[in-house]
Amino acid sequence: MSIALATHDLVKNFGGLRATDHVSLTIHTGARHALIGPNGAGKTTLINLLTGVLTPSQGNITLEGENITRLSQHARVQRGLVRTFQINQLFADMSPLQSLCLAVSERNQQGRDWWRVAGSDKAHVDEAEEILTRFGLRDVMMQQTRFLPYGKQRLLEIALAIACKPRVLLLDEPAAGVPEEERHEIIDILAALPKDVTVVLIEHDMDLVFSFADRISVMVNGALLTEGGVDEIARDPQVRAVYLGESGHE
Amino acid sequence: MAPSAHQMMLDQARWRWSESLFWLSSLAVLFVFPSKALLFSQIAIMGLFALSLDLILGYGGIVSLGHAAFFGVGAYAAGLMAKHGMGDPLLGLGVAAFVAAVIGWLTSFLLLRGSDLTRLMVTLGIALMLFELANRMAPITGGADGLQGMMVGPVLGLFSFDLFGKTAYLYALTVLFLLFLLARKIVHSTFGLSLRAVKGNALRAGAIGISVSGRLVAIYTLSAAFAGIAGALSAQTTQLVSLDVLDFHRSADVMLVLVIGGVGWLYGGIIGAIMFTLMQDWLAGITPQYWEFWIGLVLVCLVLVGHDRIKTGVQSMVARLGGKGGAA
Amino acid sequence: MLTILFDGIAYGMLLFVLACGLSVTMGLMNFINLSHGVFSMAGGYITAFLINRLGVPFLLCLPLAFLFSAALGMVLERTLYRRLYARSHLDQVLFTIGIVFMAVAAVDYVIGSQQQTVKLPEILKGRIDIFGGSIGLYRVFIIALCGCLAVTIQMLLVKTRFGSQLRAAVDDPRVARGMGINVNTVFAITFAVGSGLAGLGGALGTDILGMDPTFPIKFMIYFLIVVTVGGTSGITGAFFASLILGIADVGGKYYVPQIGAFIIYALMLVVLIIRPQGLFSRSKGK
Amino acid sequence: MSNHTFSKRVWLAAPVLAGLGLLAPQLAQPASAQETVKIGMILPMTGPSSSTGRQQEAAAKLFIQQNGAKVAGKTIELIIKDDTGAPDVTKRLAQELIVNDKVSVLLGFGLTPLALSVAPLATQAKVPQIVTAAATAMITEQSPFIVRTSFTLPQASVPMAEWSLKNNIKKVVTLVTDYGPGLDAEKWFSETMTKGGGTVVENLRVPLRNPDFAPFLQRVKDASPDAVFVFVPSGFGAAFMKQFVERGFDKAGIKLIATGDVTDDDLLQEIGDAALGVVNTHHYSASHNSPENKVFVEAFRKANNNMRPNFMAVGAYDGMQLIYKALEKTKGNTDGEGLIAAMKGMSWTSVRGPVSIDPDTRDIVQNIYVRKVEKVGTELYNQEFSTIEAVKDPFKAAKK
Repeated sequence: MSIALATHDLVKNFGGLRATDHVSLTIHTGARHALIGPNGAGKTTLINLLTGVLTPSQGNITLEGENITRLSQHARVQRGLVRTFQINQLFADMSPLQSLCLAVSERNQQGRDWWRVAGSDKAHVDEAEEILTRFGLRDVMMQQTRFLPYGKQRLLEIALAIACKPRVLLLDEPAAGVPEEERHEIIDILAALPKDVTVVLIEHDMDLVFSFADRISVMVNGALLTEGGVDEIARDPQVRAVYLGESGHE
Repeated sequence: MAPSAHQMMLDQARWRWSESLFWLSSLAVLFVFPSKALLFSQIAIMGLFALSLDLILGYGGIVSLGHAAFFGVGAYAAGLMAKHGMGDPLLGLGVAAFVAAVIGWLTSFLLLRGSDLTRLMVTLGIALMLFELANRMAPITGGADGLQGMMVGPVLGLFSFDLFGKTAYLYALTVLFLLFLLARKIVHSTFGLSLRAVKGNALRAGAIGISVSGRLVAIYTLSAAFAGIAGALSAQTTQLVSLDVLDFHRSADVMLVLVIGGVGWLYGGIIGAIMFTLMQDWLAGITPQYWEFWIGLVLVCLVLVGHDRIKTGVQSMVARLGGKGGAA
Repeated sequence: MLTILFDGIAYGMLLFVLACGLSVTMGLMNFINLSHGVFSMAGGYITAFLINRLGVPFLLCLPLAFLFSAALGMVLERTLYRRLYARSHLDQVLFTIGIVFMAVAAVDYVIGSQQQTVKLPEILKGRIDIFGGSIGLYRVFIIALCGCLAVTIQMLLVKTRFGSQLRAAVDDPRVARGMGINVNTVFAITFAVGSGLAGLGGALGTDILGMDPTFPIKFMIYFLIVVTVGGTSGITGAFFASLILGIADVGGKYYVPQIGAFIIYALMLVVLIIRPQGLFSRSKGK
Repeated sequence: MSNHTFSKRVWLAAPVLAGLGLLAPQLAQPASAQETVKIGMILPMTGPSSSTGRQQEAAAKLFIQQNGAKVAGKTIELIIKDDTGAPDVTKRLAQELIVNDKVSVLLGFGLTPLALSVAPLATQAKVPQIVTAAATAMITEQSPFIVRTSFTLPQASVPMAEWSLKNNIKKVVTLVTDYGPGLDAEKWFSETMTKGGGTVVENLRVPLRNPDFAPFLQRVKDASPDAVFVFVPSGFGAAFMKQFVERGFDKAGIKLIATGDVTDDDLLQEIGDAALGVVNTHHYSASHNSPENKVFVEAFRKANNNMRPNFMAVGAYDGMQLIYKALEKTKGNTDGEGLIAAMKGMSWTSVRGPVSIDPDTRDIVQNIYVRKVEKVGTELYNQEFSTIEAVKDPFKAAKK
């Protein structure tokens, strides 16, 4: 099995605080890999390092063998490393259709086209429309994003990432804040992701993690605590201690 | 039948009848009020200047309090050309656009980091330094006395600038219209869409593969070129350039003009220029000494009442008059 | 050269008192207020009026200028500025510029456009020689007074209950309300004190900087430079920024008069390019 | 979304309507009667130079009030406009006054660039442009239609240098504001000084927007000259004088000599005792001892809330005087070339003393007075103690 994404001895300091502590992580191609850990364990910082929002203080990151540690955010996206955000990061003043069209056009290297009207490439619009249909957003695709209900916005968050045709997809708590009755839409979407796309899932919801992931890494205090198969982790006393501790004040 | 998504995307850039009306009436005013041609050409130039600011503020999200830097650079470029025997107006515009764009490109890199306030001050600082520089280089720029001895040739070799300002207005209006079309083309393109994305959410824009800094540099450079052309127009139609073109109050005025008219839509700057300049001219005619007070009062009221509410007011008024007819 | 250093410090201190109120409203309350100079002008004019017309001694005028401007700030905050806190930065710019225009024209109309002057008491005139340099007594007075003020303000912000209430209100108004802090009052008092300080600065500065109806426009740029270079961490940044700018400006004009005016702008650009958040910013700024 | 578009569409049409509304009253102006002579006066009424505008407006109005609005059978109508000190506005206003209002004469112009911006128009439209304030020497050379009734800085600075040489002031530092007039003053003072055997140790230039004179004054002090020659524009004098005294120059034995701009009559009272004893040269003092001036000052104060007229007021007053005299000479004919011809060589007794218009340069020839600031009763005045008669602008004289 080939390696999709790997970090080697990754460190990130904020002033005196060490948010990421010598993390070495290997994710195989096509994996459904979950990253769990209590609040403040450094999961989101790790994602920010992987996607280039932050620059590591030390260590390196490779994507399919290529060292991407110093690459800009958008260069990583163009290489197929795409993420979603824990808190929705959408284009509030644009419609879902516009957002999706833009993402598709950017993927096709046409974002700098300053002459033709946006959406004049029919293939791109069709693809955007197809994704919107798949995510159940077809009906609201002309509305302004800021007025969409939260559940729809959460779907759009994922749809935007999908439009970038990821090879490695980092999902930061995709179901966060979504009411119970709408969760299934998201779970269905995740389940339907193509098998050759590598998925890294950061999640608190253990049901979702156990139903989706085939491998789990546990983070505590910025460092990797342990890693293993689903059953292995479920039985791990260390993990249970961390989580029982956490659930104690939740 | 519901329109296809493709059609809906294209519809957003459709030319509307009200736009034709707007441009036709802007041409017609010259014949209705020929004595006001000078004022109109000043409005057209201010409109172009505000349009250029809108490109970075309304579409790029960069707050600038130093946009006069490019206006001034363009004015001096065109003025110096005309002074040294190259008085062809279009050549002057081209050179002004180029020089302003180069300076815009060079300084854009200073604006990629920092908050609104930081950008405000960096742009302000650049403009102030250019002002001092122009003041210092008196042998070239004429310093505080202004540039003397400009000889501007006729437009296209055919239409020379007259005392009544007719040529000036038609020339300025044509340039404004063409550049407006270009700007319109750009903001409705994929590039324009990506700018909206960058302005709306730079973090996410990066996450869908947009090079945020690349886009900002591009639009800032373009905006500088537009402002440079506005400056060149001003230099050519008034046949004078003085330090005033780089002054702080010019940056502040254009910001006011744009905000009054509405940020983030291309007509905003032009309409702001119309309202601001007419209001200023009118008030200054009534009370040459204290018109600033009334402008101030208008600004304060505008903010307190809210520009949106004024828009809605006009809208509901028109709707009541015309029934539901015009609303599409 | 010691004299130049002292002149620079005095100038910087003056800038600090003028601008520190702004660095609180703008830096902490995130309210872009271009009309700050109006309160300085109020302070300067009331001082000139009190001295020249009513013969009030200069030293008594200073607290009166503070109170007058503070009262003016309080009234305007309650009636007008308060509505602007939640609005966009552009609205704030538009509104406060409008206020400046109105104030400039109104003062011009009521009082006239000539420079105002104040008569300093005899004890503040003249010069003393220290360490081989000769320093104007008035500037010594300014340095001493403004230095004390800076320490006092810092103490008020850091040590008192009001200071912590302000910081809480700034960090998250909703949470602060939940904790029983009267956020409106806190903001109003802060605004009033900031305006009062501006008024005091105007009163002190009339003799050195000159005072006429265009004062709010002329000095707006300097205030903004102090605030941005200082950063938004509170008044420490503004203090050091003022000092640095004052010394650099005076020193620059003395040693290299040819490029005098560039120095202050160049300095600002360099600082902002290296540290976009200003010299002193809260390490994890928003 | 569609609602949004609709409101924008309405918004597009609104300003057009509003614009028509605003313009309508301006169009309704009645066609001007043949007997009216319109004079367009463009002044900075707002912004940093607004004091110039105020003095000149008051003086021009006073002149009409005193002499009646009728001259040579025509009615004089004065139109005043504010150019905010911005040259492009000045030019547009001048153009509108010429084209729309059909003015016969343009008057005013507070600063050099403002006057220069109108010069090509004056030439093109053949309309006399009377400069009543701006004082850079070369202005009148920019158009054959420019006439000046204010003064030129060389005119005021050369006598100052000559007086200094005679009074044993040999080593001087100049300190001027860094713009046209300042540089004029610096150049002419320095040249005269050097030619006469004096030395100018240093030429200091203060930026136009300078909040603090301290560093420049310190430099002057370090050079320890006999005197410092100063030009700052009217309005900046007070701040300068204060700091000058505060720095203890009097004790260090450094004298202050200046052009009269520094001890502007308008501000002298505000500057206070600091100005006492300052020697300066200029063409007008409110205390000028002549019957004409007494009447003028009294009437001016009465009409303007006790404001004291300064040299700016006199420039405008004489500007109006010149127009009246020229109209009388042409018997009410308002042809531009005729008016200019009438103005050339015109002489009269101004409130500042005898003046005439140099027929070659169209610049004013006038007495320059050496004055000293003294207390008269409770008020400070520039007391004239020596007169240099009929001074022509040295700048143009030197070119011959």
